[in-house]
Amino acid sequence: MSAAVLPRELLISTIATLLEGVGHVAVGASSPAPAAGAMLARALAEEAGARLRLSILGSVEHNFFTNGSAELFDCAAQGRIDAFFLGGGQIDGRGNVNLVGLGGYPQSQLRWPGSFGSAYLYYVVPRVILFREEHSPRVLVGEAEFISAPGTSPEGVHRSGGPVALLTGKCLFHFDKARAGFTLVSLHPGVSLEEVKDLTGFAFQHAANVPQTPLPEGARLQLLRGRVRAEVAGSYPAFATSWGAELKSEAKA
Amino acid sequence: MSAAVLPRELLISTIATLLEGVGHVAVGASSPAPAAGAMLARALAEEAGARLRLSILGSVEHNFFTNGSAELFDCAAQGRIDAFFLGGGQIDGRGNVNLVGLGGYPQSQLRWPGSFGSAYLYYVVPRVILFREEHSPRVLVGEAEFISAPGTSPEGVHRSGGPVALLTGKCLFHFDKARAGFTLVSLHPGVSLEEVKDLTGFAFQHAANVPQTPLPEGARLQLLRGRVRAEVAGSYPAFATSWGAELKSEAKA
Amino acid sequence: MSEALMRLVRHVRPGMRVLLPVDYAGVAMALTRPLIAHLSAQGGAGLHLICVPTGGLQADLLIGAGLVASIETSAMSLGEAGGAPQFNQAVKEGRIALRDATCPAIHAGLMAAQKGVPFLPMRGLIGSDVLRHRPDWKVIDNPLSDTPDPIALIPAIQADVAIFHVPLADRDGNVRIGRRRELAAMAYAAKTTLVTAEKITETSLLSDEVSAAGVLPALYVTEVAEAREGARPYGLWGQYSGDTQELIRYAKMARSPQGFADYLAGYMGGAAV
Amino acid sequence: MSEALMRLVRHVRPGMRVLLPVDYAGVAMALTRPLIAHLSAQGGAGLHLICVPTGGLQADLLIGAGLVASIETSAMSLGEAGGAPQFNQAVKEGRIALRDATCPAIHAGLMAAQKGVPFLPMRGLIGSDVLRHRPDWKVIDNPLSDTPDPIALIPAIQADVAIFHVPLADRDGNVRIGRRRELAAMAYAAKTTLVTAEKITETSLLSDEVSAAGVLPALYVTEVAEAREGARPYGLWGQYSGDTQELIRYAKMARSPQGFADYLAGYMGGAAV
Repeated sequence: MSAAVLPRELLISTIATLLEGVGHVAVGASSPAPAAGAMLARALAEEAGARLRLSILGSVEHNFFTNGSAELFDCAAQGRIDAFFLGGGQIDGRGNVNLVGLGGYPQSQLRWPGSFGSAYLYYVVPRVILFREEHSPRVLVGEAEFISAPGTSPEGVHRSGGPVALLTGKCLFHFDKARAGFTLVSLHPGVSLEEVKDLTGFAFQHAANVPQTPLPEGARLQLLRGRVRAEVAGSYPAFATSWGAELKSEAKA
Repeated sequence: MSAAVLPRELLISTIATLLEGVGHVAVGASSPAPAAGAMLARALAEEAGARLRLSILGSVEHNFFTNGSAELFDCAAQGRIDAFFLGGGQIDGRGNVNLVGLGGYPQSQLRWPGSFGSAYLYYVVPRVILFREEHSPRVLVGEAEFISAPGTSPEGVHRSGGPVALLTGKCLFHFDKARAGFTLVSLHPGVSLEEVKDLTGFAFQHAANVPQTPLPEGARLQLLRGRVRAEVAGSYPAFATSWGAELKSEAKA
Repeated sequence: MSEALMRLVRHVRPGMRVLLPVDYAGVAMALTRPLIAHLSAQGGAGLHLICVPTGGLQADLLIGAGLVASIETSAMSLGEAGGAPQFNQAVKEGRIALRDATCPAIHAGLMAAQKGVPFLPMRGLIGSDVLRHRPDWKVIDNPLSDTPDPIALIPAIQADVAIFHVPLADRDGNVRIGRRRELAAMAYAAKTTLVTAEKITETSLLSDEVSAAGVLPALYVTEVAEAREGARPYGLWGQYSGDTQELIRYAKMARSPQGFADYLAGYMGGAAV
Repeated sequence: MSEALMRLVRHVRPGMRVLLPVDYAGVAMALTRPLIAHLSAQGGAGLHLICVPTGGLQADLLIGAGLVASIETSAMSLGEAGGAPQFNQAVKEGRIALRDATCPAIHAGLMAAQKGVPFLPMRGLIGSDVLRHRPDWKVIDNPLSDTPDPIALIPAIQADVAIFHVPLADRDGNVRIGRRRELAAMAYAAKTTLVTAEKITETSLLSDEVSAAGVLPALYVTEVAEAREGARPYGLWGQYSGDTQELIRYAKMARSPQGFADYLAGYMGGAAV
């Protein structure tokens, strides 16, 4: 009997759902789950006779760009990137992300790597998916201390893209641009609404009954554990290895 | 006994003199005499232990650019091009050049190819050498009908380059930026001051006694007829062939 | 005319803004006849040509065939064969709208489109009649300068379609552009990119790092068709030289309306459909 | 330290604006030790680093060695080994001037320098604290728009020196950069460009059109020196992978002043002079 769905598999499957209809998705170098989610979306698209292009930044083999590191941004500028992922040291209730640090600026007492391309891509990629496995009040805050990139922009400021969803290890939110706020749309198995409210530092909307995040099953789950796991091993060998090990120990259980 | 100096050899040699000290010169695709002049300057530089780079635009073999046709202009923008040549349907007394046409605009009754890169390069290349074999009142006019590029710019307009000389089949002028006008500096053999005045549609300054344009001789002439003629044959075979034919018939005379 | 070439030109519709490359960069001459046939059938194509950065035979044929409403170019020339006769005549008679440019301005306009910005600044130009006759180019005071510093702004050139020829493409649609990076600039700035290739190879052009450097990725290429000798009578870098005699022959004939009509008839009647 | 490498680093003087590439583009790690030796001898180097567009080990070593006055970067990271400890500490203590950027802004600044213009416009940024803390970046109203349209202007990044590593160079000074066009962008924008190469070949890299596409011409390269394994512990595209364990080892040690001093002593004491 095959193993129950693993937490990472739920996340990867949810990411693939969030990427439905996308033509070209870009994934950062340190993002195994988004990459796997994009690979699942690509496999599903191919079954449907469509095509999804995946750029894994910083990779030599899985990077078809030929014009240096500026090309991703030019590509986005030309409207050729449909989806992108962003993490964030802090994500606040208005969708603002902080990738720089805490405790003052410029002398951040806790300094993170930096904004990378977020202060641009967050504005121009139509479907930015915020992704953080850690769901805690220190990540999901009421107000980000430093705004690498704001969740929305005022009327009159040219902006063709922005956040559409926030996926964590506990749940999935959608982002409402008009309201500049999040709506909880599903809870992962075993997670309660109260738990999410406790662990989330910002207010959010939700329906009276919040459904469970759908689990991958049947053919989708097979695709995930088969083709996708093999593909992701190329770029993220450690991730693929630990995934395989978890499956083995789950199957025994 | 070797042939007397040919008219084209005088021009080529004079061009080489105008290029003394230059590190990188760009030559347009249809410019055999400037190319040969640059090749002579390069050969002389090598003898002196220096180096002169030559870009022949539109050439595949004699073009070391690798970033497409924008690169020449970027190169000039970065101050990496020291000298460039410009012809012109009309050149007027203020150094303005017309590469577009005559008899109205936009419906030019006589339409020439167009301004090419002149409306930019004329401003940023420090040493632009105007070169026209034809010395006539229809080329050298009082006032250009259309200004592809002006000879000078007002104070306050960013400009790091411009014309320094005008070489024709009859004589050599220098361009005085401060005065926005030409000074006749030498007459080619057999050409009189009166002839130049008759054939030039603009006023120019000159010394009481205008010297003769120096003829190439000795080692310089040998270099010209040997190495340079062989080198120019690669890019301008017809030019090199007719040069060789002229030398033969001159030697017999 | 091959069905593959017709499939490409069907992407081109009347009124479109079309980018064409300079003669030494790889001109898709093999598409000229299908393009003329396809657009003539639609009547009054009214194309807006943008030459990157200068034009030649292909643009002149389109102008002569009555398919061009406007042209933006730094120059129109047939090289050793002289000026472009149909362009010259159309300009003289005011039959096409003319946007004279200068080479780096066209590169700047394409770069602005590549970067998704409304304009790029550019030096030079001030005091030139080229600038004077371009109401779309603005001069502003450099906002970053303490002292007055006028500088021109070139608007982004957003094109509908880019059309060019390359030595090699692969089955995925990656195309070899080598050092001709202006072809990439054209593709970045166009919604649709149509490419003819001397040859289509089974091996991916991205499979080795040396080869991949001169490749425009399939992401930017809408459709590719094979067209051997596809740039003729122009040459193709690294492949074959141009046919100056043919350009001279064209230049002579195209000097008159009847001569051009005869040339075009011969040109259109060429290969069997 | 080899005399060839010392010859290169002598071009770098205190107070210079230095461009360094991102870790996967080809970092001249082999020049780090000679650079530290050369500049430390001059006392208080006060370099202004600009990371294209992010920095890592090389910049962190220079910061830890006390040679950096300011840094402009979109991020500082050691990849899987985490943050850059000396950078983090220097920022926390206010020991270096910090210019946080975002990747396309650095590309825009280099492009402005490449094009010889004072600025390039850029979308995004408005409402970001990155912009708020950059008094040198201006927001203007788009002069080409009929309706109010704010847009940021990024000033040209004019650098004194660019330093990077490539797989191959030839005797003329042409260097292979392959698809890493940001290295060309760095060279175009710098007065001096210093390159280390795995290997120097006798054959001209411009001798065939396929090879030439990925070449930065010698015109832009001031000096080249051979340095086998010259990017280590980083990898080099198409050549070898990076050594994550070494980066983790550095990250651990460099967390404390003593640990960093020990690492640097080991690093500087490495090969014989």
